[in-house]
Amino acid sequence: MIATVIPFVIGIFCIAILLNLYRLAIGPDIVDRILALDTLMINSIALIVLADIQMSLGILFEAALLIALMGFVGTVAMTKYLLRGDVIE
Amino acid sequence: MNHLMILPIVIPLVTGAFLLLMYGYNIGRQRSLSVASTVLLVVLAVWAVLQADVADYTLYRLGNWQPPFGIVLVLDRLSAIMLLLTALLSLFCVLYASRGADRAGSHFHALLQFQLMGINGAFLTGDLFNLFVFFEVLLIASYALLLHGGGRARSRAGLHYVIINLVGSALFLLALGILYGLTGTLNMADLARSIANAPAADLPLLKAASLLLMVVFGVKAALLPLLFWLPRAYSAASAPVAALFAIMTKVGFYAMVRVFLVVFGLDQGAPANGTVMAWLWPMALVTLALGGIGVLGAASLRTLTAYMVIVSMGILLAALSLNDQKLLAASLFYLFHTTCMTAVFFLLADLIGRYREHGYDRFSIISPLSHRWVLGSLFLVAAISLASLPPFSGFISKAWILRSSSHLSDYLWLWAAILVSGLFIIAALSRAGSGWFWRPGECTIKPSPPLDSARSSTVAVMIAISFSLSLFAQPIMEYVEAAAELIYQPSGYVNAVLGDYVRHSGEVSE
Amino acid sequence: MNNPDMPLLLELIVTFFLIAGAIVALIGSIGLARLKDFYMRLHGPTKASTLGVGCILVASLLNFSFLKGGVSVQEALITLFLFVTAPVSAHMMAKAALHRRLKCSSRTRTGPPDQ
Amino acid sequence: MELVIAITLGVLTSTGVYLILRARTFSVVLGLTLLSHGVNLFLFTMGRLTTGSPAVIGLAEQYTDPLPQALVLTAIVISFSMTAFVVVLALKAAVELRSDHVDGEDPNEDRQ
Amino acid sequence: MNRREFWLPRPLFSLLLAVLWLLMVNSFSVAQMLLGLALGVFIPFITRAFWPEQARVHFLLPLLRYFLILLIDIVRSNLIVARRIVWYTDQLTPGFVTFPLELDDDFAITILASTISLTPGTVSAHYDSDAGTLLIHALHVTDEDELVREIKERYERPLKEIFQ
Amino acid sequence: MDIGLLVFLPVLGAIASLLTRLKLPGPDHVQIHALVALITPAICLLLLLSFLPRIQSGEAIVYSLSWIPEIGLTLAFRLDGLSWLFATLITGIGCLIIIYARYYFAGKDTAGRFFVLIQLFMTAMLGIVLSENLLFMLVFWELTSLVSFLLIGFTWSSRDARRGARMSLVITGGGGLALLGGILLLGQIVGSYQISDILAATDTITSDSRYPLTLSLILLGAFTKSAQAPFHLWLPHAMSAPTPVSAYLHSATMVKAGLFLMARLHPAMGDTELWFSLITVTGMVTLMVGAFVAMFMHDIKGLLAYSTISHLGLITLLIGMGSEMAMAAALFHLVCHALFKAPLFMMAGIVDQATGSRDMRNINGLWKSMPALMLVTVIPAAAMAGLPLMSGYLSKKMLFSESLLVSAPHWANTLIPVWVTIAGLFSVAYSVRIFHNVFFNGKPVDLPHWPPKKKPAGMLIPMIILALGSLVVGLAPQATYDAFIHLAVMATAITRLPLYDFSALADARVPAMMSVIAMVGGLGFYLARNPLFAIHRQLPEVDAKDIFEQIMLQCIRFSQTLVHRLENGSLQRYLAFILVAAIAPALWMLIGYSGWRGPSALTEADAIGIFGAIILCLSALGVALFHHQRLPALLLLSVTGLFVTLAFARFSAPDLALTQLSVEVMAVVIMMLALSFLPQTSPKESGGGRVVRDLGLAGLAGGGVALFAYAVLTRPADTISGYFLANSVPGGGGTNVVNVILVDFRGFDTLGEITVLGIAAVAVFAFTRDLHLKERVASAGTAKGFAEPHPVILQMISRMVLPIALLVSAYIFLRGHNMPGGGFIAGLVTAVALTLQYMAGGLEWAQERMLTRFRPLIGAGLLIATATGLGSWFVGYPFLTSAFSHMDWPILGEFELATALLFDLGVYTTVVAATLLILANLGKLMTVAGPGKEVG
Ligand code: NA
Ligand code: NA
Repeated sequence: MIATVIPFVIGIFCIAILLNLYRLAIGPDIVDRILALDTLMINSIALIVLADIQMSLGILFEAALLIALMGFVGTVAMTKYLLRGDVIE
Repeated sequence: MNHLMILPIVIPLVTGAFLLLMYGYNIGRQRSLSVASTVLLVVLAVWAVLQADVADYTLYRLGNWQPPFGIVLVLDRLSAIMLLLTALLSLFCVLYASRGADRAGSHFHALLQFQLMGINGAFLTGDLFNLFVFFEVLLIASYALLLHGGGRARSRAGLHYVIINLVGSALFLLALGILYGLTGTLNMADLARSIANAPAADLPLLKAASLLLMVVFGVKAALLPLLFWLPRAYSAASAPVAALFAIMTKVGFYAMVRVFLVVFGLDQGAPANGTVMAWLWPMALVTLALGGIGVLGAASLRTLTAYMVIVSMGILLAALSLNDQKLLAASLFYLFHTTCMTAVFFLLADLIGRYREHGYDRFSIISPLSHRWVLGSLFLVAAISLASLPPFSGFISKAWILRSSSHLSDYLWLWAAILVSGLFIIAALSRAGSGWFWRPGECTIKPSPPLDSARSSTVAVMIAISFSLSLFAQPIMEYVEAAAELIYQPSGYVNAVLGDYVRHSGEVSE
Repeated sequence: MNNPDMPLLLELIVTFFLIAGAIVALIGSIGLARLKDFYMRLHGPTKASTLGVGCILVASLLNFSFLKGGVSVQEALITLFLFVTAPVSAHMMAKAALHRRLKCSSRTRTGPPDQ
Repeated sequence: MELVIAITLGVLTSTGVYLILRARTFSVVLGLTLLSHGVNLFLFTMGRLTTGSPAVIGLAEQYTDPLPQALVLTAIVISFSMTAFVVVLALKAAVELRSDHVDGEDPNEDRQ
Repeated sequence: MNRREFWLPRPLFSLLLAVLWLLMVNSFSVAQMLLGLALGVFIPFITRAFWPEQARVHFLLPLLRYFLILLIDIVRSNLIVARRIVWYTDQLTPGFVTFPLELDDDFAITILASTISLTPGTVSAHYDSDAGTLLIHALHVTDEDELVREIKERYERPLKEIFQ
Repeated sequence: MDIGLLVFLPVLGAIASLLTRLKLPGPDHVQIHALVALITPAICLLLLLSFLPRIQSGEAIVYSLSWIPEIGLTLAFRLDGLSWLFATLITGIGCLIIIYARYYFAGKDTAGRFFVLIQLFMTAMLGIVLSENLLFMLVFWELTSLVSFLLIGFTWSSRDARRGARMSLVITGGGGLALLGGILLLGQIVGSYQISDILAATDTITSDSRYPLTLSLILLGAFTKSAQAPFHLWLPHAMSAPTPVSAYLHSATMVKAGLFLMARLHPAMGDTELWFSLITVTGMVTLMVGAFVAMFMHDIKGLLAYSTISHLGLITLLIGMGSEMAMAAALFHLVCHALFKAPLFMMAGIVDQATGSRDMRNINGLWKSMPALMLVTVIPAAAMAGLPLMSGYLSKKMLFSESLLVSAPHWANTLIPVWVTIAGLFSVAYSVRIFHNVFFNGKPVDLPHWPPKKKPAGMLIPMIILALGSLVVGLAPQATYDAFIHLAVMATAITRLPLYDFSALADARVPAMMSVIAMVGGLGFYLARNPLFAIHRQLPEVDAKDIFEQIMLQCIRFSQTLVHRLENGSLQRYLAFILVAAIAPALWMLIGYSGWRGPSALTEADAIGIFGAIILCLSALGVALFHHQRLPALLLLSVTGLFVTLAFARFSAPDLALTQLSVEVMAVVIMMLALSFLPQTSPKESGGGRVVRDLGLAGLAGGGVALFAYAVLTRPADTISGYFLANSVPGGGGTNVVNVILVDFRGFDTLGEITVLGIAAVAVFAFTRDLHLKERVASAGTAKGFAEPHPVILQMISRMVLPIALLVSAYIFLRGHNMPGGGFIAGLVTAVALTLQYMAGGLEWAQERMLTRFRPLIGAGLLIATATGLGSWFVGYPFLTSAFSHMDWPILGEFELATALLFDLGVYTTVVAATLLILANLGKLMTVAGPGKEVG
């Protein structure tokens, strides 16, 4: 049952990611783009976990965890950049 | 297994790392450490030369893994001479830099040690990807050294140098990828074997990889049209760094010899290096020509020397591309000479520059000069050697190159290029010398600063080495001939490295 | 990967979480794409995507906890992490938006203090 | 699949090459990053592509070629170092030359 | 600070880390337990400088209850938001609401802000530490005071009880 | 050996002179200097005389000592008739010059330098004439060029001297290079550079296909040295040297080297059509040009210089004719010329010093004030004119008679006699002029010193000796010839020949008439000089130095423009070059290659794969498209990075996924840091053509990569990796093969890799240390109050994240050997977590709370990794040999200890430190820390 469901789930997430890319492309403001990227990161976590389930390996959590961490740090960096014109000060 | 063999790489690494660990050391301690390490390297290099004379190939299996699986270091005569050359050169550079140039920025000595690690590694490794890694080590170190001392000129030249070399590295990886994808191995010997037995359908792809490698090494070895970063970079670098860089172009040359003559040269019947040699020949000739022209038009001694580097690389690459054992031997001897002398001139330019009231090493500017006699004599002798006039090693090596090329079909081009560029060099140097040391009314600076005996004697000793090269040419020539002979027996290399290992297909466990 | 001896109930739960997660996340992204102004778009991802991915992670947790035996805690960790960080990301982005004086949609009742 | 991968690699390389030929350091940095992406993927691809068979002994019944992965890992690290370096250098150059053009203000200025 | 606070700034947190470790490595051998405990002690020790002030958590249970409520609200709010996003995009009347804080502990405020961001159609956009207010953006607001009251009731009070 | 002594004695002499100069500097020791300088030449002369008997017995003394057999270079000397004659001239006249110089330099402190150089020069010349090995000879050949460079530039303060010196060096040095080529070819043909072998191989040489090239190259060398037209330009400027130098250069040395070489090689290479035409024509031209220009020279030394040129041409012409008699005449005249040219120069020097001028239009009627000088000058002047009873007379006559004997080719046999007669006529004219014009011809015109200074009588001694010499030759030609010259001629002749019969010459009538014509014509010419000068003055004044300088400057300008056109400092162009160089050859070779599609079957594309590929391509294209807006481009770039990560994850490379991911974020953060000091947009500045070109290059590059990827992917894999999979657990003690490769099989790569990272960080530290940035991008139109530096909420969360992240990285680190992870990734996670603290709390804040010295940490990391490698020595294994053991201790349970873990610790440390060092130094650029203050 899971096996049959997963491709659809993955497909849905792909659509979600395309929507994110759409927002990333049109903006209009840079903050929108950052938001889009952040969302995209989160969605790709799902993607990677799903791939893991599909391949039934169970070795991609770390990747997912890192995406979460890195996505957060990246977003913070960019917003700080917008707020202060500098990331580390 | 002789552990001395890893030391030329480990010693500078440890020294550099230690210098970082002791980042608080005063400059004096840094210098003594750095000098100590380079002296050690010289000793090791001498050992290497002797060892390579005893045994054609000395192997060192890192991690005790049997080649081609682990990385293996291979010491043969060629790598031994390169080690020696590097060690000597670096020793002089360190000594010269220790007179104050190393204070111009941070961590000069650490960076220089890392650079040496990279260079030595590149000379010793028998693994193509490992060669890539060491290239990166020596490059990143050279970036830092090039920027040592700061200034706008260095930033600009450095930016170009770095970006161009990054592209070069990308190309290197591409070539590596192709080679691995088609042969499934990285060990040079194993590669040679696989390439020699490659199916006909794959051969063009492999040759394409070799052409990519030509560009990769050509960027380092100053091959036209890949060399335009060089003049500015070399003339922007601080003197000791530029002097050390004299060896960098030779690393590219060495890599070409190793890869094209051994890795791609195993199949003696129809070696895969035919294509690359065919392309290398005209490019090298044009390089040589451009170098000569550049020498004539140079505006400062450092630029002139930079173009001298190009000239020498043109000669070396042209000689290589003619793909002849005797010629290779001759060019190895020439390599030794030209590296020393170009280094000397980078140092000399600085030395003279500091005693000119203004204009540093610019030709166009007339300026009072103190210590005219000492500097003038140094310049004269060095110029004689650089212009490869007798009785210095330049004359011998050039004569040898011409002589050993004269039995080849299209030697006349090489001869014309070498001789004409030689004339240009004479013209340029005579202009420079007479302009600097013979200008009228050059009352020396009052009060004239005392001559820095350490700097000048460093230069003098290097010149003396060039002279002794010609005095004791015979044994050296015999050595390089033996080296060239080994290079032209790739099968010996392969057997020495791989022993009785034979790869049977489908080893990938399914 | 099709594990025969996985109890139907568990399989159902996993499947449910998968689908639910997918839908929620999709809605979040739709919001991101459709809503009028930045401040409104901000709502979509911060909640929906987080929850959606959370569901997927729970599904994976259940799945692997069964397959591997023992608790596969990494997913829990990720989920926790997401729920801790998502608000902060949103907070920071909102600050940036305010800082850059982004326009609110015409239907906004009360704009930010200095607009 | 091979074709898809090949095309992707081609696109990555092309965009990278196009960008390193731009006149501003930042674009060049972007280009170098894209190029290294392309090259790393290329090197990775040279081990042939398999799904669901990571080279972890005992995890799957068949294993992909681990060597290119190791190589790519090294390559990634190196290109990261290089990128970091070149970014800062570009910054330094832009500040000192008062222009972020790859050639600085006046490319042909004679200097000491 | 006394020796305990120096060597073991957060015993609870240390324990949490140790447990987390065991779960991660997914093995409960003694070696791993020791290792987990070691890390649990070591990490807070080296990072204590980053987290100097003691969080004054008094009741652990209320905190857990709070998080349970939060979880439910998140699910609920998502459904609401989802409906709005998908169907009533153009009837939405968003708005900014300034929320006067009664909390003073930064940690508590952080939790509150996060809560607000995770729950129905609200995002905490800016925390003005001088004025002690949170600027909240609501996706769909009809009555600001109602919203403020609800948040105070539902989240701020329990937090006050926990961090006081 | 004693021949070798001949060559190297003067070197010792030079050293001696140098020492004396250092010991006794200043003008007042010229006498001692001269004495010291005189010693070795005198000894050499005596040595030579002692050799005479053996030479006369027809013996060729050869002494050879191996130097560099590899290139056929031996220290070999040869003393036969020819070399004896030249050596004697060199040393003999050398002695006289030194005596002359003793007076000439009286009161000048440059004397010491002169004596050093002149002896070096003597060495060089002796080396040339005494070398048995042609390569060895070349050494001295170039040495003469160098020393003459120094001698001509002796009075370096004068511009003329400098230019003259440069010119002579470039011309003669260039000739030397050509000669090198010729000699090497000759050596190739013969198989040896020993003159004996070469002389024995005439037929091999002349029949070889390379003969023409060889001959031309060698002659190029000879002509440049012997100032044959058109290379004669440098010689007149040798006169800017002090007179003793000019005297020596013109009479006995330098210029004679070329003639010597021709004479020396004549038996081996002569006697061919080519030889004849090349040399005779050159000789004729030079003869005429020299003679003609000489007539119109007003400067005494100038006149003498051009006369030298013409005499050299004459000798060359004779050598070109190549018959035994012609050689005899050539050498005979060579001796004569040496004997009369030297004293004439000495005269010029005396006049110069006495009157302060060398212009014959001003110098007139010196006979009153300098009668002795006049008397001494009579003989050489007459000899140069070729008046009867004078040596010159005979040699001229010999020339005339030889010119009549020229049979083939047809053009020569009438032209040459006429030609030489006219030349003779000119030479008579200028000889008469130099004598009459200086010593008579009315009153002097405003000379600097008048009446002329008294010059010491000693200056006349060498002149007298030489004059007597040429008198003797003139009166007893047969004897002189038999005694000295015949042996030389024998050495240059192809066949043995009888003694030259001067009595026969005396009877020859046609030559006599020719010389009469020459004399009468010459006299007439001289009498009619003023109108001729008038005409000549109309002709434009040309200074060879200027011409030469112009040529040089043209070359330099050309080269500069060319270089600037190529190396124009445009990175874009350089990169384009490189790409073309990378693409073009492969393209050229692979045109029409059909083997792209390999044998193995294609796998069908799955949805996710295609989807990922599309997004990857889109984002990459987006970066290229939006690169003008930098921040958006950066966002798109991180999307690309993310999907590369996903690709790794998808295709069974979890380690790569983890690494790529962490690296990506760090890279983006760093770029963003940099971006905050750079313009936010790139101007659109590439022209359409440029864009098209770049698109073309990009397309080709991409296409190439795609094709190669496709080609490889469609071929079966056959790699060495099976070994790694097989030995990872038993040999490396880890199940994660990739990690085992990284820390064990190829740990050396990893060592290098972290070194690179470390160096990069240190480099960043080094060159940002003194960098301080004033202006940051001004974000316009922003609201106040929302942008506090360190938002509380961010800080609180980051603090919570830090310990968790550290735990995670510890976990990733420890599992690395067996599961995806490892030191590098763990390091990056730690670094990222700490970076978060930087961002949340600020650089200062974070610096206060953590270990702030990163450089030593980098060093430590590298040392740990290296030490791990070295550890294996102590158990006798090579560098980086790993050891591990699975332990199962009673209570603790099962766990593993591996040295690889220690190595990985080194990696971890280096990575954390390096990354933070870079970030911290980028971060400090704007902080109050400011420049100079070291961070990390
Ligand atoms: Na060089
Ligand atoms: Na006169």
